[in-house]
Amino acid sequence: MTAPLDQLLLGVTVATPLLLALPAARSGTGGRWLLVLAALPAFISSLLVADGTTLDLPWLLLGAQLGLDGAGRILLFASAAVWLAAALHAVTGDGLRGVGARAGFALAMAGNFGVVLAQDPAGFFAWYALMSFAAYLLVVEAGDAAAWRAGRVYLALVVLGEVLILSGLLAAVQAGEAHAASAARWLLWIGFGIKAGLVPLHFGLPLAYGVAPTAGGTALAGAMVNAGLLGWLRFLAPDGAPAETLGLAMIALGLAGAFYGAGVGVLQSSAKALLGYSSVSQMGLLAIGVGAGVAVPDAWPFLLVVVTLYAAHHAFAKAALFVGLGVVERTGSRAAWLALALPAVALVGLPLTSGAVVKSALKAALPVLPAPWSEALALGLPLAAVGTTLLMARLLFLAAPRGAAASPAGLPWAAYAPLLLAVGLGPWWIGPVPLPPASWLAALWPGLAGAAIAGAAFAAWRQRRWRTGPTVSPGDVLVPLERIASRVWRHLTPAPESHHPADRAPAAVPPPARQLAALLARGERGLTRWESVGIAVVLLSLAVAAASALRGH
Amino acid sequence: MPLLAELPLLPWTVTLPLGGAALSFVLRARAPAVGLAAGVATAAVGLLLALQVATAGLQRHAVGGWGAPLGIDLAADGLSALMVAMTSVVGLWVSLYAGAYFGAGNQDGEHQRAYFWPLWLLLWTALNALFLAADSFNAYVTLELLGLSAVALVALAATPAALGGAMRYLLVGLLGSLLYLLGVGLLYALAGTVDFRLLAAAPLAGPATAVALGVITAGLVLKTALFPFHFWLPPAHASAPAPVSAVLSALVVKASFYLLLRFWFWVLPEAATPVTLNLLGLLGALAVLWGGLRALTAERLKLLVAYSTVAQLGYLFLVFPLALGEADGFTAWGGMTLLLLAHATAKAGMFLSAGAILKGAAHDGVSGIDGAAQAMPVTTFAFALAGVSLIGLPPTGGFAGKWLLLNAALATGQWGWAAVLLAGSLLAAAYTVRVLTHAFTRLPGEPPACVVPGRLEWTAVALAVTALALGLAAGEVLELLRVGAPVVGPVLLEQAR
Amino acid sequence: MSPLLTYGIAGAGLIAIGLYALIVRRHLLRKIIALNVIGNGVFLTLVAAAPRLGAPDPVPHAMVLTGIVVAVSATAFALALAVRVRDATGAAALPPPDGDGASGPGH
Amino acid sequence: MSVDAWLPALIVLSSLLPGLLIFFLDEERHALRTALNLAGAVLKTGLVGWLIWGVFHDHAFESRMSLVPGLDLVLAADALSVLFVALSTVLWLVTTLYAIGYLEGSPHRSRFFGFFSLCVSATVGLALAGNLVTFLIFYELLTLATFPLVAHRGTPDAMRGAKVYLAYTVTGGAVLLFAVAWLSALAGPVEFTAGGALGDLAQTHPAELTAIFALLIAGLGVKAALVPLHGWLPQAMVAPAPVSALLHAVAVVKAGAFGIVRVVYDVYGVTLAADLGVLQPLALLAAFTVVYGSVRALAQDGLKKRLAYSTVSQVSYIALGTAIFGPVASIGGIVHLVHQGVMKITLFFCAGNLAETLGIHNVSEMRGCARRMPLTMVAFTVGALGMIGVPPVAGFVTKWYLGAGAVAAGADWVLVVLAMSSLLNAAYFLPILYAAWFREPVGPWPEEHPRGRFEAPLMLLVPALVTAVLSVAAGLLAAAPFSPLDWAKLIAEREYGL
Amino acid sequence: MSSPEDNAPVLLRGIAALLAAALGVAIAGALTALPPSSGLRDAVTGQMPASGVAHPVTAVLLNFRGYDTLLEVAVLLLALIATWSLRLARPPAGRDRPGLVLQALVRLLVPLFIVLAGYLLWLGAHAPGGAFQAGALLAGAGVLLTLAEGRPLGPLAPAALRGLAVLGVAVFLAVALLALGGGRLLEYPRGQAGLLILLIEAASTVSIGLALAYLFRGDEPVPPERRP
Repeated sequence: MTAPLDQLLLGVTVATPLLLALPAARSGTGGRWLLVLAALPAFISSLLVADGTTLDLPWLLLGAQLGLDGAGRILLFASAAVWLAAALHAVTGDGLRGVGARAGFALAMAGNFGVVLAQDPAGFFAWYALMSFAAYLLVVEAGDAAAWRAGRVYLALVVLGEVLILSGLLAAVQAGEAHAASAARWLLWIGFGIKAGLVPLHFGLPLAYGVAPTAGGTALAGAMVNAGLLGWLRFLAPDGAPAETLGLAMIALGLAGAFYGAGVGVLQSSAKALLGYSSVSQMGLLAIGVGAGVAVPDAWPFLLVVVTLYAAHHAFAKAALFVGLGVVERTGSRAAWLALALPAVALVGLPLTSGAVVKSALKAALPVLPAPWSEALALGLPLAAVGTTLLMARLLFLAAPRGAAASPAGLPWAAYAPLLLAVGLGPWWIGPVPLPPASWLAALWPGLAGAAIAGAAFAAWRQRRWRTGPTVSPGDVLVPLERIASRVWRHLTPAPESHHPADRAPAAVPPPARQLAALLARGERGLTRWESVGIAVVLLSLAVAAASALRGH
Repeated sequence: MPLLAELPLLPWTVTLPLGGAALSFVLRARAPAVGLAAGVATAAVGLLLALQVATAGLQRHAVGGWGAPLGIDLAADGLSALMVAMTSVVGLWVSLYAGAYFGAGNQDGEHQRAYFWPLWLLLWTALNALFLAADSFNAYVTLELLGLSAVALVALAATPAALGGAMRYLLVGLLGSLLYLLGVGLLYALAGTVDFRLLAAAPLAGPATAVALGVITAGLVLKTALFPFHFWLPPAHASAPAPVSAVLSALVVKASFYLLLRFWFWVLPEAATPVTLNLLGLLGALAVLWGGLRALTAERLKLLVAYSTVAQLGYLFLVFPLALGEADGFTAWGGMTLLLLAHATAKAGMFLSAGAILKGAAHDGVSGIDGAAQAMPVTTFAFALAGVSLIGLPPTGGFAGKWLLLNAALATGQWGWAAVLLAGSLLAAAYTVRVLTHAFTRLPGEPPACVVPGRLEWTAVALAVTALALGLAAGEVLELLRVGAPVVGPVLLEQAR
Repeated sequence: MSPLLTYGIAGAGLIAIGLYALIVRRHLLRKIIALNVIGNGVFLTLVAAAPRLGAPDPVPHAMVLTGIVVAVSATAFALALAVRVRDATGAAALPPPDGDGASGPGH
Repeated sequence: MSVDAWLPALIVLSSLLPGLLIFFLDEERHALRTALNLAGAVLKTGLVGWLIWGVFHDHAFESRMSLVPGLDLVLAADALSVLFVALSTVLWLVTTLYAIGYLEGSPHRSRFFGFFSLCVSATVGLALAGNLVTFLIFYELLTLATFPLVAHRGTPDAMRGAKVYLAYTVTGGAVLLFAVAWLSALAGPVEFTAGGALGDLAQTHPAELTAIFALLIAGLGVKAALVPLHGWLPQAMVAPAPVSALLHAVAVVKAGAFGIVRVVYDVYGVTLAADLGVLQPLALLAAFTVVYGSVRALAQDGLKKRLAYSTVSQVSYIALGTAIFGPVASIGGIVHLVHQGVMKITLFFCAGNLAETLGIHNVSEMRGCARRMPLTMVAFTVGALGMIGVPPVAGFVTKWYLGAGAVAAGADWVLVVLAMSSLLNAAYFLPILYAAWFREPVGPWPEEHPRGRFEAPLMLLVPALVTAVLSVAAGLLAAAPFSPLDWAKLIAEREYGL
Repeated sequence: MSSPEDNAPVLLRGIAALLAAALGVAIAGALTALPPSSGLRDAVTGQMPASGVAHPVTAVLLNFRGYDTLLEVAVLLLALIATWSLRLARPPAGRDRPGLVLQALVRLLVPLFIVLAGYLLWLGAHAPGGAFQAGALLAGAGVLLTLAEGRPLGPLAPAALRGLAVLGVAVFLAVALLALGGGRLLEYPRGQAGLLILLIEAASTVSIGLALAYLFRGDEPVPPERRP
């Protein structure tokens, strides 16, 4: 059922960004058009390629296979769109100025598409690694101290993640062994969790988002986060083995992430870092969905769809927010700022937004969970939504344009507008999910509550009740960790060493050797006395004679 | 090859060098030319003889036509053929070397040149005569001829050290041969013959036999410089002129060892007891360790090489416990022989290269050869290659020999000797490297120019390469060795499963 | 006790005496003399050991004659060498054997 | 096919003879020497190509020559030897090019290239060795041929390094000799045979066999730099860059590892080894070495020293894979013979280029050097990522099979080892890349440096790039026919009789 | 010339004495235990007619075991060469002219010695005597001359001197090799044994006498300009 044309498209999808990486990097800022071009095939194939199309590349790596399935199509569509938008936005003059950044952008794009399409573990891992390492170039694009720090942290997390994932995959490919299978899942959960902002390994996200210029940040926040999620979907799928503990653990940490991200995010002073924290909390919600599917295998198929859609929704919303932020920063236009509200409410999940649809779907799936959990979640999700509302409010507050900036060259809305459109049309393309009035209320109150709290806070601020709120530096838990790490590092790594031979004088003959020589010489003197030798001669002749004479008898 | 079988090579191997000696003594001005010619001829005949034995089996020549016991016979079995071949090869290269070594011009050089050739050819005569002697008393005469010529050659260096070494060497040699003669006399009184073959056939027993074996062993071991009787060897070998040192270490000490083998393995094998065999083996082991350690710590290059000879001779004595007692003694026997031949060629090469290096060196200390690898790469290469064979690294003859000895030791469960073999290898490696590190040390400034004639370099290389080739031709050597061998058995033992 | 045996025992005695002197005495001349004593002892033993039935066996006599000539030659050379050593080292005794320690232009 | 009986010998001779000829060339005969070198290398490559084809079609290549009755010098070609031969041949060709460029105008080139060729001949010889004794012979030859290369510079440092090197290797050689002799005394001449050559000996002499195995591994472990026998490797760093490259990638270290593979698979047979219970200790030792080497590498500032310790760790992957019972792990170990070779040689080439062009010897001096020498650093980056195990570079394939095999064999702890080593690799390689690519240079580069133009001279640059490409290709096309991985699978099949 | 430090420590001397004595006793014991035998006497007497001489010892020395004697002559030659190679310092030549008595004695004795030597040589064929005894006598004459005039022979060219020294070996070797041409080394042709032996002995006598005489003198006479 796989048409050659579809297969070709799949191949082109990943090949284009790879091949365009070098030209895009070398050919100046004009190369950013090539990046737009690079994302197109993915977009097209996400629309055209038939389900179940597979492209076998038996000679590649360990025998690679690319393919497109339902979940893959949705995520490919979302990622392709986000990458496209990011590239377009860059074209309008914001970001991707450096050679490295452009190369990284293209390669990360290729990796991202590859991850979505890869159907074999080794291939998946390879694409995943390509994406992660290439993204480093986007993180450090700014090139200032903060960027380098973020880059270092990001890289450390990437390596850690890669190692965990590789170990997990290796354990997983030997699915025959039960002991391996369960170990594999835990490893994979954490490994992919690092990219999916799993608390407490989440601090890479806010840090990276905070320093990455708009285009790169958009790609990170909108597209690449989902790679982690996809990892979960691909490798944690129930296979008969009981995995309830894991599932519940995922739910627990997911919930924690949802609140933690909101809580710490509110205390951020940088809008982009705040977006990072919102991603942490959103991915927490997604983790809850996946966890539920892992814990209750029967619910998996439905949850798979829900989670995938949620991820797509989140991708668009986040991307829109990021790009919007960029636009507001550069143009200082109030319209752009107001427009931010749309993706914001979508994230909150007010009715008539994609958010509402996916969230209600998620809620609908949760009762399958065992006793305490379903209730806890029934209570927890709305509260999380409140947190989200606060986050978004704080975001709008931080993003509010202070005075007009220089109007930029190019068309600043080129990427922003389509994204807004996509977010707005979200509910319709996701599919008209009937929202009973009850759930209207359920969908509404967290937003209202949050808005109320936010309004109160804002009012207090206006009346100079308090100037600046308490803030947490992006990457909260990281700070102590970093201190420890740097100490260990200093301990392990050497002080620069000079290689002048003069510094290391050649070792003289060790005294032991001298002593040995003296000892031997003394012995030799004794041995070489004529007397001793003569006596020895006589002795020997007598000994031999005696021995053979005795034998004679 | 019927023709080859007919040739009376045995007498010629003895008479050619003797005539050469006389001639080179008379025609002093032409001594080098005459000597070299005689040397080449002798070497050729010697190698032909080996070929003859290999193809036609045992050779025997009744001098005067009387035949034993009344007359004296010359005889060649595998072992003696190999010994003569060894003498021929070493002798040939040493002759070529010596032709260029004893410089004309200064008076000492002239003098040495004039006397080296007759003495060296007499030594060669003695060696061939001894290896081919089928008659124990005749062997005594050759032993004396050998000892005196060797001493005279050492004294040729004329330095106080050399003269002292020569004197010591002479006294030891005379004592040794007198003890040997006493033993021969006793055996004659018992058996009424001095012919090795007839002695072996005769029923020898009783105290006279015991005493005879005792004094013969003591005398020959003394001449072979087995630990602790080695005290005369290092000073003599280290202070002699380089070609002489080469001959002494390579050949002369082997002669008395060869006689020792004749008596223990052919004449009186039944007189051997586990005690005596292990005693000899033990002394050999001590020699290996002691000589190695001394070489490791020696200050002078040639003294280092001389002590390495002491160590290498020790290996040979392992043949007594490993071969004489055993049912299948041939493995150890072959190993010993290969080691003996390999040491002869390698050690000769080592002494020749050392002599060549020291000719240009500031002093004769080991550190005196710093930078030699730059100035004389070829010679350094020769020294290194010889060292490799002494260490016993493959594919040299030293390796083949050690391998067989090791195999014999392990297969017969005599672990101690195996350990000794390895320890000896490590020590040899250590002192070889000690020299090479100095040779490779780069001197500041321009690399010194090579000061010695090329012949000094190439002859050394040739000998070292021979030692290497020996490892590849080990099969042929062992085949030849089987001719009239006193022990039987497969080449390689296998422990009974 | 046949006369031959007395010769033999005398020979054995000479050998013992010579050995003792060779071991104990340090002067080169004495060592050389000691060697000659040993040699004579050996020759005596040979002749005595040879035949013990009827007329003498000429072979040992011939051997001893050869041995004597060899001994004469060796002694002559040994004496010359001893003189040379004395001239070179100033003492008619064996110099200590371990001439170790780098010295002078080599070879 | 009578040529089959000659091919292995010819392959050895194709580098031996040029080597011997080169010894006797004057320093000035540059062109002739180069011609000889390259002719030998190319000829050998051709012959090896033929060999591969033949072995794949189950030809029996065997050259046999009797040293001593019952002691034969056997050169034979099986899948495993072909793998190693191909590796050393290709890398020799590249390294020769590199060395020609590297030693331009330096003294004693004839000596150098002579021993260089001998070194390769010895490597190829022990790769083709058909029995234990032949292996031993070439193993020792290798020791001898490399000593002058390490000592080449003749400086006190070099001499000390060479001394240490020889002290270790000769001792190891002696132990090996002892073990081999003992084994031969037990079992007679030991011919390498897939699945083991000892037959029923295990029933009669289990204790001896265990002891011999320990001795064999000890002897081989010296060259394979198994902790605690690794001390010589960092010392030998004083050698010129091409030598280090060859030592680490192909010749010495690899010879030891290859020997371990041979002993486990073709002497004892992996099943027998497992029954004797000797594999587990070996695996533990190798694992410890892997981690230890990485930790020590972290503490080195000298670039070559860091690379040396990384070799210590990387080479033990081979022993590790060999010591895990099961085809998958074996594939991982065997294929790493090749992968580590190409990756590590790339790194050393680059280190040499940096030292030659910019005079950089220490990690701490590498800031911004990538801007100065981008191509070199690209190659270096590829090698480094490969060492970390980042796909699609070859190292990833190794780790994949090692881990999978370990899990399959129920040795999950190996996964932990792999994880730790990967983390450590990243810890000591990524900072280098970071500094090289993203940091500003500390000072101006030595423009007056004789070769300081833009990049390293082509003769030095091209080999590095070639090997870099090879290491990517080896990973990227791992599943393609005739890839190292494919070949390793073939070997494993034959060893396990699958 | 015996000085206190001429002896080894007492302990060593004791041990040495003990062991030497033990060895002597062992040898004596071995001799007493020898079984009776007639050695090779009968073989020699059986072959005497073919030996070409009448005296058994001479027969053994120069025929049956002539090869030993060849080497032995070589040893003597070697001793001469070796001694010369040492380049001994000349004994102080400044001695005053020998007294009249000595001169007369020399004039009287030297010719007599030479005649006696010839007689001994001829006698050797059938009675104790022969080349060595004759040579010894010649050497005695040489010694006398040395004492009287500082050198055994008159102004003889060094080369000629060396020629005479090797004469014995040369002739012996020549005969041996001629025989080898016919059959075996030193296998005298039928009937000519006596003559050849005499020839050999004559040549050897000269060489032996010269060798012994010059061994007594110590150094090699060399033309004054080569003197160190």
